[in-house]
Amino acid sequence: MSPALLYTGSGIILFSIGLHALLVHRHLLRKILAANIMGSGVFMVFIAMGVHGDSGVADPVPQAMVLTGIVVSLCFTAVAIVLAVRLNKLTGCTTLAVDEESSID
Amino acid sequence: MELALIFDLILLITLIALAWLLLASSDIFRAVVLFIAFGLLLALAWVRLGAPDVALAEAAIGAGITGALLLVGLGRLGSAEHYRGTRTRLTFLQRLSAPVLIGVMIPSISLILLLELSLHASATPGQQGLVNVLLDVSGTNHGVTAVLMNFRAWDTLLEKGVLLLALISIWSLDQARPLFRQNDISPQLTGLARLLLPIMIIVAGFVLWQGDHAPGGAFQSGAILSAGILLAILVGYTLPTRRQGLSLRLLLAVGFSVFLLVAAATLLSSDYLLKYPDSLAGSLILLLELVATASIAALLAAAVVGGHPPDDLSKPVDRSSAVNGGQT
Amino acid sequence: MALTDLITAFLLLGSLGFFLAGTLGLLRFPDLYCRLHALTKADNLGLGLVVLALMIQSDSWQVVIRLLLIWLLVLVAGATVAHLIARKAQQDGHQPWRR
Amino acid sequence: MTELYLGLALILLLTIAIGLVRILRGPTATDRMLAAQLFGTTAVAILLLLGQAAGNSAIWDVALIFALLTAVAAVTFVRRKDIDSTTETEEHDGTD
Repeated sequence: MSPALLYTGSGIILFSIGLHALLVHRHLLRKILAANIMGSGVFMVFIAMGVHGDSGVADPVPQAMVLTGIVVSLCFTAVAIVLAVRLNKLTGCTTLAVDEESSID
Repeated sequence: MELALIFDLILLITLIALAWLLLASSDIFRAVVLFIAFGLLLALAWVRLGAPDVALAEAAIGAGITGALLLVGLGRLGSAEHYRGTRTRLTFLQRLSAPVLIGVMIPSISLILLLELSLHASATPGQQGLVNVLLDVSGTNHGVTAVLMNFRAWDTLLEKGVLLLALISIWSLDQARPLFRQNDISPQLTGLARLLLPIMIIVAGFVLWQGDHAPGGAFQSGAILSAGILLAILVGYTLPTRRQGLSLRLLLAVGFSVFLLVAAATLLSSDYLLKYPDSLAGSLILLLELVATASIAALLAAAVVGGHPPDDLSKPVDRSSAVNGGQT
Repeated sequence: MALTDLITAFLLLGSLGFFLAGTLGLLRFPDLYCRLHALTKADNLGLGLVVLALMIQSDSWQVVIRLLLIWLLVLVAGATVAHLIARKAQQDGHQPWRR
Repeated sequence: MTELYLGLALILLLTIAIGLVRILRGPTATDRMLAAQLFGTTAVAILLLLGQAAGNSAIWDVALIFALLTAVAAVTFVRRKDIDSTTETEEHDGTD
């Protein structure tokens, strides 16, 4: 059970938890956090797959990819927050409107 | 089970527990604080995976900017309490998603991936060897910087475009309001900022320069600089109005435009896009890194401010709360 | 185990004590201000002993200065943030704990 | 010696895991931010130990950046009451 497999498995779990939370929660900020967790999960799988043998040094190409990925996911969070603030300013609520007929309550 | 493996196990269990607690917590502020702790442990995970460059970026962005960005966002969204009143009425699809995702998705994907990984673990040595071979011609002697700025410079070019695009969409949505009302800023805070800011600039320069032969580079130092800008904004600094016009926009766009110019030049001189002439590779990469650091720092800080500067700079926006007129 | 290794091990165990005290204080102390007190112990003494222990192991003075810089930064930032948090809590009317 | 470093890093990691209880239980928001502040310091210590165990000084740069930047989130928290969340902004009259 080399460390790389361990990190790949936990990366997948993180992604699934994030995706689940993205679907279940309605508050916009929670969805932003969930998307960030999903991104981190993907990055973990990406780098863990790049660790070959027990050299313990990750492959430089996935490292470069994830480096840019982290900066882009920060910008994603910033844009999403500005959108949420704008929605809150216009509609006064922090959740997206649920069209009534689809929700069975 | 030697110590390193135990360390990884505990680190990963804590990470996953943190992610679950963070997403299931009832109070959103607690979720944000848990997310800051999540960023800390994630940087440890990158260190354990032997990816110090990524750990540097995660630390600079996770500890420095994401926490502040989320707290500002939460502050601007108003109190989260009013949300707690309405219990979430889960739609059928949402209620279905829980078992499907946790029950089916995780085992199936992880099985496929883990099998795939163990089959190919030894077969493909990955690009480490390839990168090392080309390193001496790449103009730097650090693998990640060589990949980032030379071998896959196309991705970095597009990534700069994405950052600029993100800021353009932010600026199209909202006008910048002062992040914080200018009431009494305690002298200790200004003292701390006066001490930390120069050190941040020096460390950012050190990290940028180190990118040539060790982990570091434009992204990490740009993130540190933007955390410094955030600290300045926290202490009440606002960009003087005459700086908010063309010069701000030039600073934001300089990274992407210079990269485009270099790409065009390489396309004209050799018939390959972004194929640096071997002799010039080192200095070209240095130029691109300097320019990238400046524009990333400005872009990330402007993204956190979350709005375009006021349109006509002539009349200072007289806001009762904003004591000194100019805004970032 | 050379003498330096022995000293390093001893210092590291000492630092562990302060970190445990800091965490224990964070959990057990009844009030915000006491927890603040426990927290700053962890970073100035806990981290201080770790830095000292690693300084003994280091072979060049640049390493010593780099470790010292990290410790001083944490010290300054930690102390100031602790002060700011306590000042803000008091302004918000947070009453210290009384038996 | 590296087993000692890794063992200590392991115990420090456990203190972070235990410290999570304060974030979950912390009655006031300030308690939660305190715990995050302690995690920052403990993370710096863990990184120093890992750097020494692996003999890789780049890990110490990560510790240096943590030491510098954990203050930014904490200061944002301290000033959170001043965050300008006024929904009505002047630019409505006229520009859009």
